[in-house]
Amino acid sequence: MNREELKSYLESNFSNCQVSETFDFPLLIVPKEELLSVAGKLKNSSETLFDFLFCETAVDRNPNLEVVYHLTSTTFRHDMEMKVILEDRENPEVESVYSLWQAADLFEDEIYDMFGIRFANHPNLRRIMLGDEWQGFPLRKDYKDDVNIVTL
Amino acid sequence: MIQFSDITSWIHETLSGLLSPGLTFLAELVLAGVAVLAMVLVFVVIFVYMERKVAGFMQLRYGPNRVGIWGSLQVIADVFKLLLKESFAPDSVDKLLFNLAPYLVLAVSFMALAPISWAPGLQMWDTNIGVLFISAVSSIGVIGILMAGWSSNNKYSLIGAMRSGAQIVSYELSAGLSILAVVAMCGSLSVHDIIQSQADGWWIFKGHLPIIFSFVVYVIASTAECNRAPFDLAEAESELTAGYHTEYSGMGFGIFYLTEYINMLVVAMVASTVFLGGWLPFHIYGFEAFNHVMNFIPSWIWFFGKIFFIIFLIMWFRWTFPRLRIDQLLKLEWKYLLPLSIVNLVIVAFITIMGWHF
Amino acid sequence: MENQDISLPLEEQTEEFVVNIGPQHPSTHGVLRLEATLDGETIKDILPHLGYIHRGIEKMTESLGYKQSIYLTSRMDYLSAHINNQACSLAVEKALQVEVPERAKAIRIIMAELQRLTSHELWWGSCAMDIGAVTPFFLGFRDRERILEIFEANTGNRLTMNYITPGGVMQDVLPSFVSDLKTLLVKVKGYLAEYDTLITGNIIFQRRLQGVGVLPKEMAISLGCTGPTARASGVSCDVRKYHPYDGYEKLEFKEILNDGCDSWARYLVRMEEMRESIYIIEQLLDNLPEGEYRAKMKGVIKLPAGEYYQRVETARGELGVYIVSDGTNKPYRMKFRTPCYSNLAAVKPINVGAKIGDLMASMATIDLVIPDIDR
Amino acid sequence: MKTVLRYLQEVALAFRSLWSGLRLTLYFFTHPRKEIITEQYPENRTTSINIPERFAGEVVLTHDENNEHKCTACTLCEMACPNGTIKIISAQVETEDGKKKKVLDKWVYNLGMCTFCAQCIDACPQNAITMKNSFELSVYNRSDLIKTLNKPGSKLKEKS
Repeated sequence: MNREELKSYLESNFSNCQVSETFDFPLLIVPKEELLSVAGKLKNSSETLFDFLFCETAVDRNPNLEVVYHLTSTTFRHDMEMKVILEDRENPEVESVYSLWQAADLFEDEIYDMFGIRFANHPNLRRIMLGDEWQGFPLRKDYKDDVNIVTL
Repeated sequence: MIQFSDITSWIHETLSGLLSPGLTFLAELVLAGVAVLAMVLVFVVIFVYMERKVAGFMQLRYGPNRVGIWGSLQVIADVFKLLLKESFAPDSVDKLLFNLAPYLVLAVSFMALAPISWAPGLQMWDTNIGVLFISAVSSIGVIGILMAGWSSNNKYSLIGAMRSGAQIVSYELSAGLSILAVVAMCGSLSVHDIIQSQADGWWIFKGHLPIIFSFVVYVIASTAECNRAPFDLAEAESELTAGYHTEYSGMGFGIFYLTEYINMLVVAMVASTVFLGGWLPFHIYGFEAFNHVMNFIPSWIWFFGKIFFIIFLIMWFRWTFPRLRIDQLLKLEWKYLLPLSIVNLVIVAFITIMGWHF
Repeated sequence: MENQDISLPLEEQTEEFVVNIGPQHPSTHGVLRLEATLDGETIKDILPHLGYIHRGIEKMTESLGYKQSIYLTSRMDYLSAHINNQACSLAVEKALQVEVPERAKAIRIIMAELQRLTSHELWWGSCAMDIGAVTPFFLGFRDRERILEIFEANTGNRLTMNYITPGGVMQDVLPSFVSDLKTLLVKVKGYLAEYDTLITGNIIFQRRLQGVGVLPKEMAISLGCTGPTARASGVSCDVRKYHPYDGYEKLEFKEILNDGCDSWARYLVRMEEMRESIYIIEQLLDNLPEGEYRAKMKGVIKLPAGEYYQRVETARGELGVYIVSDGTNKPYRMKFRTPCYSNLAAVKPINVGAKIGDLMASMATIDLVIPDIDR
Repeated sequence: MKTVLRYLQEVALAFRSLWSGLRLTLYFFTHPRKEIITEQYPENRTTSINIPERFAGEVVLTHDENNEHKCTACTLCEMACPNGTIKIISAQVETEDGKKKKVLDKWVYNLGMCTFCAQCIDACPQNAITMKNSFELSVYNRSDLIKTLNKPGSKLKEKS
């Protein structure tokens, strides 16, 4: 499917999700509760077959947190972007997609480490880069460095 | 030309004239020990230098070239550095075994030098079981390595020591069997007799294909016994950092390093004695003029030349081949070398009985 | 003690043996720590611990401008510095819709393919060293040096060049560039033949890699592996083919695929990629376009608000640059989807049940660069 | 019989593959003059060493024969530098016709911080600074790394 077809496919099949587009990809904004079912449909539906999670990251749109999934299909070679918006800044939690794409294991570890977003049912959620004793989540916009090495 | 036997008998007579028989014996023991020690240390220094140069040239670089002419004093400088460094033992090691292990390994490799015949008449101990003694003694060294690995209380050391144990115990067999092939042909275990039996041609030439095969097996097995690449699993720097001597520093490490080269020396000496005629010159039957020229070259040059040839072979292997895996290593021994060696030995025995060798 | 097999008699029960491979270890090529659980020589479990060289590049970009962030990317995968710079430059150009001159595009591709060659040559040397042969390491470095000399003469630096910049390249190549490259490529072909004699044909080396570290196709897709690692499992994922950039669409080249799935397949894919890179460069050398080497751009770059994603094929796999811009001169968020971070995930599943020596072999053929993992 | 033959063939192939590797290293060993690539650095620093013209060694502020430079103290290079290597200290002077003008007082360059990315050179609108291909930059004292690039008494080159 090309980009336009994919966009209309998403619009017609995921009625309770918001469909828009970014510069490069069609974008599907998924409600937090339906993440796993929507992702599972995208992965397993014979029309889309998004079997390759090539990037998963988060963006801190103060005050909301967004988890961004970039998906591609090794069969059809179409790409899309999927987003989950988390409004709870104190205790953000979302379902892990590890059961669908194993690549999420390390990606989600890093997101937890940098943004403090917890992933439910993740096999081994840990602070992979910074270590357990680190205070705060550095990539959040409200994180305060003692010393900012760049503007020093 | 001065023969070494003249020198030794002259020393013996002078000492007997001065001292009582018991003291003479003691004095000779000390003299022989010191002489061998000095000789071996000189050899090791040359080997280390040679290894570095061979490695350097094979790897498109010069090797040491700053200390002395062509870096010839580099090894001496390194020995001094090792001597000056603190021999440091970590807190959690078993102190007694940790400190004992290098000396045990060193002592064992020196013991293996006892029956070697260096030149005509220059032999410390002409026992009738010489070759057997060497192969028996050289396998004790593994105890020292296991001690070092176990007492270091380090996981890498332990894995290295275990690998080394498995490896030396296995390769001991085919090394022994390949020597046995020559022993079967010449009918004696004495080092002196084996050399004398090659006066009319080295065993590798007059022993047909089986002895050549034995020689190849012996070189492979002895490379493994020395823990040299491609069989350096006990050290395996890309897997176990430094294997059984990870925790050693200063002269403790220095002794392990020294031992590696002494072991190579022993292996090269045995190989040249058993297969390449020891200190005997190269003769071609029927070419008297050629043989006369060969005779003119002193025996020690022949012996050392053969040693350096074998050592170069071992170094050449080390700087060319990748390392085997532990199961491949054991498979090579138990599935290929050992059965083939046994078959080979049977063939050799058959040839000997029929008297088909020259 | 909890993993003991209770059915065995007491003297046959064994404890598991936890060994930390790294952070300082000769064959992790950097500060990666693998916590390996061993049973004798057999690996039971592997847990990677990262962050020993985490510099927070993503955080730093939020305080720096775009141009200054691009220079940081050469510090991620330092063996693909050109390609990393190219990825960021492409993202910025895409957002600003800048047309890059043809000459600049050609120079970029030549540089990127040379970079891939240097990277694979270094990988070849260190891979052989992990298997235990030391001499190839020096050969690899010798050959890489020849290419680095070209980089040094044309860009001024050897490792972190900062040569590819938004709009084109920093400075034009030397007049002798084409002739230099032609002599170089002849040499490199000779070197590749030497590699095959010394290591590829070697029976010990083949036996060390064949059947080791098997990564099935489904697993490679699920784990998000890219680059030669995935292509050796039969996953077609070459970004140069599927999302061509900088004029790759005009060039003729093969995507190297292998269905072997093991370390040996990964080795062969990389060896073949080197030949393919030479082929790509040769196509461009004969008709290097004349003209400008750089499009005019403003001193301070401001991207229009929005999200941009650009991917390129580095020597190790797919590098993605995800830029969220809020319209100011600094990126709101910049995420680098680095190939090694995803390929690292393959280390555990392919090594459970293997020997320690196999771990080194399969790690070497996955070709991890640790700063690329940690960023 | 066939399996034995194939087995022997395999062994022969194995030995041949090992021998081809050995032959290559033997070739390297016996042709040191041709193959060795080590640079004998301190000895060849005046003879065979090759430092390309473009090699980014350090930033210099070019002065012409009249001890004049082109820097207008606009601080674009300072802003372009990603890691605060450059510090431009400017002074206000009064020109003959009574106008106040900003001129360069000190062009401070911290070599210890520099990553040789050449962004300052790229940013400079006057082409006042360039990269020099010097490479022996080590000093005994860290404070020696902080250099003032404008020569004493130098002044801005007048536009002709």
